[in-house]
Amino acid sequence: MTDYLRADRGIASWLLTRDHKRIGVLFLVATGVALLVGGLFALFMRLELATPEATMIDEGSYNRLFTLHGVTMVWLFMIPAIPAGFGNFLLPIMIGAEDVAFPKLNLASFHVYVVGALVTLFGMLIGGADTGWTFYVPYAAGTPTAVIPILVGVFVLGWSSVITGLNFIVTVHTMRAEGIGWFDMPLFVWAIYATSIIQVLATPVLGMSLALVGLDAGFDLGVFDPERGGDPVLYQHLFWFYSHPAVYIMVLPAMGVVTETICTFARKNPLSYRAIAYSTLGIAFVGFLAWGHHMFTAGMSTFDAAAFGILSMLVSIFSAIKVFTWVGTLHRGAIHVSTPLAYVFAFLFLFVFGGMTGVAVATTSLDVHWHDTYFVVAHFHFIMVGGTLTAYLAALHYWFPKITGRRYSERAGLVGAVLVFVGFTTTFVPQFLLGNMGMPRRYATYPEQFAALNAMSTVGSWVLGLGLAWVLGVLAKALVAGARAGEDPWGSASFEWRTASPPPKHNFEAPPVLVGCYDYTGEADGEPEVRHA
Amino acid sequence: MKRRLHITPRTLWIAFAALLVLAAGSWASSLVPLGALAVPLGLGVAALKVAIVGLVFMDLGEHGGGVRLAAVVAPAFLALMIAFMLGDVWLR
Amino acid sequence: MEWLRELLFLPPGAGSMADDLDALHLVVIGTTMVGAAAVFAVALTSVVRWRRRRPGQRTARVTSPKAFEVGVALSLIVLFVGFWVVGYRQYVDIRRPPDDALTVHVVAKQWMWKFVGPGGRRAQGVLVVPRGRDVVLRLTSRDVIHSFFVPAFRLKQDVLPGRTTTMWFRAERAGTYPVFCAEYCGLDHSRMRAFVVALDPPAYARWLEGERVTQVAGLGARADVDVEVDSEGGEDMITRGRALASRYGCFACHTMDGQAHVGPTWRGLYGSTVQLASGETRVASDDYLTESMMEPEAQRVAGYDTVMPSYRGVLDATETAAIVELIRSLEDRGPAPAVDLPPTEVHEAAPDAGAPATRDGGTP
Amino acid sequence: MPEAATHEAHFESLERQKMAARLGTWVFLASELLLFAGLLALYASGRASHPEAFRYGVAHAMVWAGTVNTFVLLTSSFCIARAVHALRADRRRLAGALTGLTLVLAVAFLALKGYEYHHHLAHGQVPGGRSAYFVEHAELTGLPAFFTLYWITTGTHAVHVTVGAAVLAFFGLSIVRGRLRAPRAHRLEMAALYWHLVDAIWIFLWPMYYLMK
Ligand code: HEA
Ligand code: HEA
Ligand code: HEC
Ligand code: CUA
Ligand SMILES: [Cu+2]
Repeated sequence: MTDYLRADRGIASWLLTRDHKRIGVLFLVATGVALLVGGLFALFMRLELATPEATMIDEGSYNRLFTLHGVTMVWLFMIPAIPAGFGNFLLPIMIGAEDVAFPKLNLASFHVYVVGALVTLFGMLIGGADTGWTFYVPYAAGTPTAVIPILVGVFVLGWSSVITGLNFIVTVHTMRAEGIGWFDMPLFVWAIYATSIIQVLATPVLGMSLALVGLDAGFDLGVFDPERGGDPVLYQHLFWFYSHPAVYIMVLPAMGVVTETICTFARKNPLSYRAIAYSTLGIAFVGFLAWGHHMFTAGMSTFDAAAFGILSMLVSIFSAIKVFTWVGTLHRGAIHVSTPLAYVFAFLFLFVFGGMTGVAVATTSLDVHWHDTYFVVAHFHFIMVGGTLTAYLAALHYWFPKITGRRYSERAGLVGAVLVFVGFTTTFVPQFLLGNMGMPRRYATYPEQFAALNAMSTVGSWVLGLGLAWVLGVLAKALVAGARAGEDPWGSASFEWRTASPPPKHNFEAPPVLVGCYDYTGEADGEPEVRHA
Repeated sequence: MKRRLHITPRTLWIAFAALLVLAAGSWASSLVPLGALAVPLGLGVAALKVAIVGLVFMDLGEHGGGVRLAAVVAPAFLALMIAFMLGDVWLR
Repeated sequence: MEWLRELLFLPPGAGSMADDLDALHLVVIGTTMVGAAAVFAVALTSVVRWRRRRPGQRTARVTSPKAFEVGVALSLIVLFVGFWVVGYRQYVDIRRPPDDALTVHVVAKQWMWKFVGPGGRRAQGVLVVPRGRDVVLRLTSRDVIHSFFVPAFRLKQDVLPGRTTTMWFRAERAGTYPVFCAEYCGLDHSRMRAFVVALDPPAYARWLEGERVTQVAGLGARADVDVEVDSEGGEDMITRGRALASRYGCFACHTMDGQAHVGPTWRGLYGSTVQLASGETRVASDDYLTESMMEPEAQRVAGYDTVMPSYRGVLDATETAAIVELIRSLEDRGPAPAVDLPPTEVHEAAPDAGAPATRDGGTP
Repeated sequence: MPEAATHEAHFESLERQKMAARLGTWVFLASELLLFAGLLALYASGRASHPEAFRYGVAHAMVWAGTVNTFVLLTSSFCIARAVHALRADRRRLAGALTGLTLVLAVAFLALKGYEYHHHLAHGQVPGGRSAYFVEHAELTGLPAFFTLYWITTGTHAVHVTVGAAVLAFFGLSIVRGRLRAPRAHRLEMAALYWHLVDAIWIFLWPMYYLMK
């Protein structure tokens, strides 16, 4: 049987495919382009911030840049990248299914994504919006820029996200191969499952909030206009009701990648399967109740501040449990450091730091100083770039042989990992300090005293950009000239490695035996040796 | 494996009648000034009606964990959203 | 403490809350650093200790004891909830202004800050306050959301259209401190800056008497901020308030002599407890009065009808401030002095009085 | 040791498809409910800060129209539930007729709602609060918010009614033409579930906008 890449030919066989693997690849390519575009926006922003005054880029353009950067990175890249890209490719294989539950819907979700992306792009081309990715009213309702097409674009992208999530939920519930119970699945599936729950329940709220902003902006309905009985703070509640859970849409899949990578390269079962599975669900559900921590200085009631403060602390515990479980998994393992694992180590450090600074800003009184300063910018880039982007790169390397059937150069891959890590820390560590000094975010110009740290950050962003370009080069070269990868180049026990690389069109040639995805004890059917750490 | 149906056409009729009675009651009660009672009464009866629609018309009792989870979690999050927003508006 | 601040690039603390907040800051960030470093260190040592020795090497199945998992989770809960307890208490202090503070009305609009201080002294781009005295800001916006941020005090408060928010501080040291707008508000958001000038009591008194702050604080040469002090200054807020109230027809329904008319009297209203139609009670604070003018229906006084129109969009913030000042002057204690002087305790003849230099806000 | 899983085409089975379709629909309904969540929460918050204006708005609603529409939707919900049972028992004529009745009721709902909208427009009760009506009621600062929310919420609901009716019309035709029979009754069931959700949301909108004075 031929593999899924060669099974059919022609552009149409890709764009109209119902094969979850091809749809996954389509999403990976599309989101990769989005990363490139969003990254270029970032590099221009950093260029402008190299000096205190507006030199190369004026204020108006800068304000558009950070808006488009945020919108592109969040909705075009990060939210679909791991779930709709890797999730689509791997989830059915990992549960021994032939495809997702609704293959046509799956394709529709990609088409909807493309439509949303095109509308957003159209908005960018006719001038872009300058509201920030948060679209706060009343500013967003009155901005002279092209906010409406961007709102419509994001609205459409949201539906793509809902459809993907719905499909995955149903797939996990109804398509598991016989013998794969809930606690026999690879943990990546749990991560995608929990992510899907958030996507399905939170995204519609975003859709409605953006629609309301659009009505305010386009038809002067004044839903949030205080003169007409509206209240702009209520918009913030609605927006963050989506956008806080959305940060877990961005990080849970990354956590799934980390679990898989660590287990494979340490050749070890996770220290506690259930701790990871349950904390994943815990994040998904409790994560819905922390949104108000973005509003501590917005004039919210002290009662809500107290509630959201403590709920943020509680949701953090789940992440910490995961971190300890990962580190514990290394214990008594047989660790081999390769590029994916190197990225995962970077993840561990940067995510813990970024997450703990999340706990710091969730400490109500401290956020009064940090809110809307570069400290927050550093916090979320530590998690989203240091955490999720790093895990995304780990995934790219880890599953590259499975998806393409080829191997990349290990040495060149490690060089890329080091470049990215160095570039990242040089870019974002200074931003914590800028935040402490009191530099507000979304500033096109700034007073002299912030100059040195900003210059450093700009230099760092070039190194980071270089690192990512290097990675792109390494993978591109491997794609055309890489050595053939066997079925299981890493010696992993997980299910996706039990079929050919690239997998055949229907995932498995012969009915496979799918049992023990983390079983690295001696013989597969010998009595496993159980010990306590 | 055939699913057993507990809901019969008769059950549907009974539920329908109950809905009509409740709706008529809601409407009648709105004719008298209720003061502070209007809100809890209006929403309470509505919740009761939705429960009937969910359990009988939508056959909720028959389904597996996934369906029930969806049916419970969404209203729960809606309620929490409203609670926290009121916790802001009332107490700020 | 000071060197730790330097290490973290925190500006010297000048506000009443800064020291407490920075102490918690250090604990939390210290924990963060130690935690992240520890996790990373354990991971790295594992790589060495448990490195793969043979290609086909297998491992034993290891699971964690339940007690260990529960223990870790519990101790983290204790740690995080500890942060929350301390942080939330400080937060409440930040949000609850003390009584008897000096009130300054702040109006934000794209892209400038305006201040109306005691005695109606108006200024743009510079907020002059006495050192050592509690100051309450009542902030409102004319257009979009802004945020009043003073890094040296570690404080910030969003400024909303159609609503008055409050924030308070006490400048502990005389000096000039930058103010930034921290909520994105459009094109010149990054240039919406100002200064808080905290003056020693004698200098503050001179300012009140009409001396220009540029002279008192030596701000003349600052180019990066639009400092403009309203020269007419000193207009009596109460007189202005009375003129406005009659111009806007308030006296058609309200009296100043204690008699109820279509609406309640203003005499003795300020600071009294008002019984609302909803059954609740409210203390007639500045906030309450402002809201009564902007949204009369939101808190209707028991025994009166909903006839009072809303004055939102009619009265601007300085006018509102003037009327509030008028009503305040009708408080039981009799008319308050137009100008509250700060307590004039003489401090160790601060060498930097008037023209202080701070790391990020000093005079160039 | 768990039994070895084998790769079979068992998920092809109709039973599994039914389960998938049913779960998928319910998850979708959950999603739809949260689409309305923001509007419901805005209503709650708006009513909390402008109780008088909101009560004034409710007191001046067209109660009879809302009430009739409530009964219309309740009846339609019953009809479609009964239709599903009929189709399961392969009583296609009955199922087709009941689906048709549901459609008629849906159109009646929309027509009445349209009449009501027309009435509001004629009285200046427009979304956005820019009309003489709101100048007359200037002392009720929350009134524009009330009417804007009313229009957006009931409008969104009406869009859902329309979509639901279109889906039902499609299945109704299939039944009449004999293409949808008992073994695939779950398809009609899915459309009916959606219709019940539309009904359930109205059950809440009715007291919110017509009764709770
Ligand atoms: C993937 C994205 C992501 C993730 C996962 C998180 C995770 C968290 N975030 Fe973050 N956040 C953002 C993205 C993210 N955030 C973004 C984009 C913004 C800005 C939005 C905007 O305004 O534009 C933001 C802003 C933001 C704010 C608002 C700041 C402000 O504007 O003033 C707050 C406040 O509480 C916060 C808190 C948290 C918390 C408590 C977590 C927790 O979930 C973190 C939990 C993790 C850990 C706690 C680490 C593990 C801990 C350990 C292993 C323990 C270590 C051991 C010891 C200490 C002994 N975040
Ligand atoms: C997923 C989210 C994400 C990611 C990955 C990034 C990545 C980066 N961000 Fe972004 N950022 C946000 C989300 C993200 N950001 C958000 C939400 C905001 C808030 C916006 C707002 O205020 O509204 C923000 C704001 C923000 C600011 C603050 C602007 C301001 O407040 O004024 C800055 C400033 O330095 C910045 C910088 C950067 C930099 C240097 C990167 C770098 O990491 C970028 C590096 C990437 C490249 C240089 C591209 C190179 C890529 C390739 C060569 C292709 C490789 C492809 C493959 C391997 C397939 N970002
Ligand atoms: C048409 C009559 C009318 C006019 C004009 C009017 N008010 Fe009122 N006002 C009332 C009534 C009646 C109440 C009490 C009911 C309520 O709170 O809404 C009231 C209440 C108040 C209160 C709260 C008093 C309390 O006891 O708590 C304030 C403050 C106030 N008005 C200020 C003003 C100001 C300032 C103006 C003019 C700019 C003004 N009013 C014009 C009728 C009026
Ligand atoms: Cu004003 Cu930003
Ligand atoms: Cu958050």
